[in-house]
Amino acid sequence: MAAKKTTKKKSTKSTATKDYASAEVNKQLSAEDKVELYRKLVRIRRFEQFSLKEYNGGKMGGFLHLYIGQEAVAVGAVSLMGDNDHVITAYRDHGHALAVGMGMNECMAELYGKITGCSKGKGGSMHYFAPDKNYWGGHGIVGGQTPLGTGLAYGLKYKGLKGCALTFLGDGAVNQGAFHESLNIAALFELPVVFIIENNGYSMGTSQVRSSAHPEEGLAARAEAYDMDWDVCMGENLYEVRAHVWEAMKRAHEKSKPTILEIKTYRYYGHSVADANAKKYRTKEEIEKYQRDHDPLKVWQAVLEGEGVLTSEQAAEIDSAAKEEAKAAVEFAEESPYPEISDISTDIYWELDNDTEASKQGTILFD
Amino acid sequence: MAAKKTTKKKSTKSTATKDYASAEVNKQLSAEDKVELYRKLVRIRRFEQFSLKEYNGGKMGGFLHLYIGQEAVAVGAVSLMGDNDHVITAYRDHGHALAVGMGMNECMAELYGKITGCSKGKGGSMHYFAPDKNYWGGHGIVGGQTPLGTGLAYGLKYKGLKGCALTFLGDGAVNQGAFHESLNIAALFELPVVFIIENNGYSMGTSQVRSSAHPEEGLAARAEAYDMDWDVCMGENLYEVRAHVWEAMKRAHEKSKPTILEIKTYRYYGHSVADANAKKYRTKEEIEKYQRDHDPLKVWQAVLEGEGVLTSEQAAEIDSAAKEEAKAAVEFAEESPYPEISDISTDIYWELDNDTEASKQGTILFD
Amino acid sequence: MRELSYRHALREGLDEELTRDENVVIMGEEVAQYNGAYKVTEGLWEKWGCKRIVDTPISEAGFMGMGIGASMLGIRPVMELMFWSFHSVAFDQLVNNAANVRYMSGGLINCPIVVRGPANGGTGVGATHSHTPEGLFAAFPGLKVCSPATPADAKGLIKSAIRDNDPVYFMESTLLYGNVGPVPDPEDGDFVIPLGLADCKREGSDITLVAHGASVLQALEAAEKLAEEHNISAEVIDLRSIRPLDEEAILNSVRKTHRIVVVDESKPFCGVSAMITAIVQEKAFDDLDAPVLRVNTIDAPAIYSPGIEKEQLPNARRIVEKVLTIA
Amino acid sequence: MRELSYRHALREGLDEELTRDENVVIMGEEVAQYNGAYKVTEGLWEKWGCKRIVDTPISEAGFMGMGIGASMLGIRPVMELMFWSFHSVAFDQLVNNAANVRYMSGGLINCPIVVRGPANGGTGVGATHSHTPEGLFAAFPGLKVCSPATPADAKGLIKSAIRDNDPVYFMESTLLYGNVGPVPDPEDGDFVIPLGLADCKREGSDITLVAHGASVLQALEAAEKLAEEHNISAEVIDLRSIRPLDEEAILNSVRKTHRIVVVDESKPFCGVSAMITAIVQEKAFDDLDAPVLRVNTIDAPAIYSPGIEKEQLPNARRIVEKVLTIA
Ligand SMILES: Cc1ncc(C[n+]2csc(CCOP(=O)(O)OP(=O)(O)O)c2C)c(N)n1
Ligand SMILES: Cc1ncc(C[n+]2csc(CCOP(=O)(O)OP(=O)(O)O)c2C)c(N)n1
Ligand SMILES: [Mg+2]
Ligand SMILES: [Mg+2]
Repeated sequence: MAAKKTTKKKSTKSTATKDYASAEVNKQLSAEDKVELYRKLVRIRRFEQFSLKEYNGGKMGGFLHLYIGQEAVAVGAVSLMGDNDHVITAYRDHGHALAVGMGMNECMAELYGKITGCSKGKGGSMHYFAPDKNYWGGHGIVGGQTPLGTGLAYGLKYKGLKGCALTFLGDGAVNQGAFHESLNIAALFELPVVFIIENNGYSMGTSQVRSSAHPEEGLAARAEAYDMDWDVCMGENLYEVRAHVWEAMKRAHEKSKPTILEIKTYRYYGHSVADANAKKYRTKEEIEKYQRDHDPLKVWQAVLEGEGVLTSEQAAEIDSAAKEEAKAAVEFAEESPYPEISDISTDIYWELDNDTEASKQGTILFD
Repeated sequence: MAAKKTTKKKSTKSTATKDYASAEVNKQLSAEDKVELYRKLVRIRRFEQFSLKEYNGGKMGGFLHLYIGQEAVAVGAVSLMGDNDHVITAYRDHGHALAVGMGMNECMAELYGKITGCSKGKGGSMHYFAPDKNYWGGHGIVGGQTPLGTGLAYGLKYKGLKGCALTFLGDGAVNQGAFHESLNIAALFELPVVFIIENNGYSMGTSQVRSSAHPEEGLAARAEAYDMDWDVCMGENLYEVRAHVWEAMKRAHEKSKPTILEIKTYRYYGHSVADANAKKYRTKEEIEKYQRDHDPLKVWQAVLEGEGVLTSEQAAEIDSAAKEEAKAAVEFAEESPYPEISDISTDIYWELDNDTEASKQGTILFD
Repeated sequence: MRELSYRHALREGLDEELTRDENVVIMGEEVAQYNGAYKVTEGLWEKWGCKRIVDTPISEAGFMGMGIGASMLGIRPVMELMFWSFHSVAFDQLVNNAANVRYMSGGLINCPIVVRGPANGGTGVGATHSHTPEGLFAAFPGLKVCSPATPADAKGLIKSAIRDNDPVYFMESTLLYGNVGPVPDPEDGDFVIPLGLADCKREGSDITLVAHGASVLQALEAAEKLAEEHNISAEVIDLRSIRPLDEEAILNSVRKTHRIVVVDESKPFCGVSAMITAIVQEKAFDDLDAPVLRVNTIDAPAIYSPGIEKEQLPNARRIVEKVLTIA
Repeated sequence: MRELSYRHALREGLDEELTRDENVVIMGEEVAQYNGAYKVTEGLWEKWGCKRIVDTPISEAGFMGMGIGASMLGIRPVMELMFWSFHSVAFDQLVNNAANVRYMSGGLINCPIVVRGPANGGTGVGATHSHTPEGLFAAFPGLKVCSPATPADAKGLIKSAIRDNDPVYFMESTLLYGNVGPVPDPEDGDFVIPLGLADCKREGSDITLVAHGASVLQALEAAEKLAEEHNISAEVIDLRSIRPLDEEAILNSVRKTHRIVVVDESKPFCGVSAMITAIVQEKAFDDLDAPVLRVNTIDAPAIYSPGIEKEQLPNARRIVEKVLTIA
């Protein structure tokens, strides 16, 4: 066989200088919409900063994986969702949760493990869910959510709904077998799923180059192996994120075809708050560079101020409101009660919780 | 980002018309070597035909996955192995076993489940092993052997030995997560492993096109996703198989780099003997075409007769000798005893079998 | 009553549920065009087509997770594992995503999935293909596990499993597929058997034998031998469902017989039999005239050899011998 | 005697074995440059370099299988699972390839691999990260499982595990890593503890408490309370190793105390406690004055809430309450 080049499936012929503001999907945004997006970014940032403080005050258990630095990815992608679009992600899930419209109270209370939390204190930081808002979590096992996202897409297609499943994962998660199995199935079955790799450069303390072999175009180009479309973009500017995500969503909606979209982003904090080494595997300068030049909040604020749709006063107001909201959420969480011991034993089986006929026979929970 | 083509990693610039006979590795073969290779092909074929007959006579349990039609792949690849080269495969493992030099007696007895079998009747058809011949099995879980092969390569590199691990799998196995994880690790760690996909067109009743999405160049081209070298060849002519496998082995030996090599081949029988549908998912004509025009034994016999190193009389003698050998193996197996009930409880723990100090404390096998 | 094979009874159950609910979809390797590796789904693809009967690649983690994800949206996938043994490559999806998503979401999500396929030794397929993971999965709260022994139970339970709104792991046996037995006629109404209800397959007064799946048949054979050769009257309780578990049925029998042997094809360590033992000795301590004994698969990976494989499994001879030590 | 933390003791054991045998190699996610997620391997990469201490991608099935394959060639990999909970994505490699390859090859191959990492709840990481799979793996013949509770045991057992020629699954606890206790000085000779040897951590005469891992500390705390508040003398047997299992140590204690409560962080269904119960009631039936009772994690996926998570786990209060029902 002669060595032949594959026809690359990369979808967007865009270059770095592309004027994303004038992308169709961005032109549709009203001034109000744009400010609303800013508010979302800020609310995520403030929510997490408050949660960090309380975590450090010993109010929470386990992990706290902060999304700070990556906000534009979730906000941009989620802002495109219609009624039949769904979203699922890994354990770094606060941003997506607030983006889909979950309340700070239920989210903060969940971190505290209170019964008023979105998962009644049973899931914690890694396990936020809001199926009523098409948000399917929040999953702790690296890569484990990717078949579920594929399944959401399967369900949509089965029901004949024109939607898609935005399935987020990290750059370290691409090396889980379940993800690859999902890719093959999604391509083979032509499922409307958009795999969004939030490439923040690290999986815990491991830089991307130390964890993945991949084509020089990056992780998304692994899609070639499944003859699948792929794309790469930067994650700091909402216009850019929206433009690229929308391309992929259109492909899902219109052709029922999957995409891998890699979005380059950065996290400012450690992997989890308990990551004492956060500053060992990367330089202080690297972090500062991102905070200074690539911060999604700053970038968007500058864009909107440039467009004249936001003043710095308004921005400050939005910021104080977000702080107030976060502070109130902390109070709400503080004041809420923990689950009772008896609550340990509910939410295990639907049939039991609903006291149906099917739950009447035999012992189902054991001593 | 501009849409850029990857530099393809396909290794051999060969075309279908390439004169494989004059490949360096084939020129080195003496007439004797060539006849010996023929003998290996024939012995596999006859061994399996005899085992099929006995299987149909109810002498064996479970599965019998025949390799008939694919013989040139194992024989060609294994013929290149030096002292530090190792081989591992899936459950369709008789061909590789005889190719590495296992005896028909121990192999036939294993099918019968006799204590004289290569695995003492404990492994059966899917689980032949001969570590003394660098043969690490025979593995029943689809794809499950691929990390093991990666580990053999790891061990070789760790010990500073210039060898490689020939790791065989089927075309259906490429969609197991463990294989993909192995690929990334092999590429990232630069391990001397050659993944050989024996593409016989079907995984059970599923044609390759129904199980895998892949680049148009085929399954091996999935290697691109890991920036790994890859190659494709036909599996009916030993010269071709040897030439391509040797390229990959050299890459492993000299550069400690992995390869995916896809070898196109065909199985004449059903997936396993118990595959009643063997002729439903493909036409009789398709099978006959392969048997007529692409049979590895016929092809090699014609090559050798053409070269004047084998006469049809010699070929017939080799064939009768192989039949005799297989017949004797059946007798050996018939006459051998089954394991005793007490044999069920050995070969579980090394320490116990060797009655070491480490095995003296506590209960390790339970009632 | 008409007689059906276990395989046929299962298929009839699947077919009825496919008819009843358009969200039921059958998926797995070779279930459609090939008619199923063990022919349980034979004819269903022809009848229902590609939407309802779906062949998957050999990607158990991927397609199992896909089924779970789809079930969260209200699809009701019935996933075939060609062998339950292949759970090992889909384990995370099976024990984390399916079992925990309801809990971790505080009850917001449920996962009405059925995973079914054969789980048994005894067919000469060796250690990797002969796992019996009933106890392994029943150990995870959030999951339900059942394992029918007869055609009627197979049909009645699969229908319940599909209607259940929790994940149900349904373990069959290749050794039972061909067995024939009475199954109620669909004309006589919808035939379902609730999960969690054991069935007394044979009444007796001297000793209780508890079993599930193919072991029920071994227990019944042993009971006959005990009656004929030793004048011992054994009661055979077929659990049918491991979780939920019909503790009362077991305990009531023990309160009558005062002796019990648990027959279980799992390995001795931490299997279903260990659990039943723990329950019985705790809840019927004063009723027991002898320790609870167990007959399990001999503690080793499954041996291939057709010559002695059956000896490794619980069989009537070993059950009788065990009973005779206490009765 | 000098005192070391559990973490430090483990590290010292690893370091000594790295020194003793050049085929010992440590692998896992973040074990090298990051010094280990829980710092067990801190400093080892700096000391031993990239060949002996190896960071892997997040590909548990892949790298675990790689370790198994390498072990067949005589390498002695010590694989870290950042959490034992992540066994779920490597399950096939762990229970088929490692556990069965010796058997299926009729004894031709052995697999001297150690898999280690924390396996415990109680740290607010929820259902997917709080699995305690001691019983799950001990159920597979071919595997060995141990679970040390003290720094000395951790060191002595990890060294034995590495020297063992069979696969040993070594389950630690994040809650114990910081605990400090006496560990013999290397100057005083090579310190190893054989697998399969239980340790009586507290002598007593009225009741036996059996536990392993972090639960040993709960049992000891309960024993103190029982002594102080109820005048009950509890003996605490620390299993240390689950398979091989020191049955004699348990049975001897029960023959003395006639009562036993098994404390086990697994779920109640089919866990280690069920197995111990089955053994004790069978082998010490006549010695028992009461049923074998168990204190397990409350039967639900692990709850996150830091407010009540500890209530779900076995704790001294629940142990005392259970003991009081029979003593
Ligand atoms: C199967 C599995 N292995 C390991 C872990 C531990 N772990 C949690 S997050 C993480 C790093 C993931 O990195 P990446 O995918 O890049 O996501 P990011 O944290 O950067 O968002 C690891 C190793 C896990 N949760 N699941
Ligand atoms: C994990 C797993 N899933 C399913 C099977 C059942 N199975 C055995 S072989 C096979 C088909 C494999 O096809 P392929 O990889 O092409 O190899 P071939 O049989 O053609 O040699 C299947 C589905 C298995 N053994 N392991
Ligand atoms: Mg990352
Ligand atoms: Mg094939």
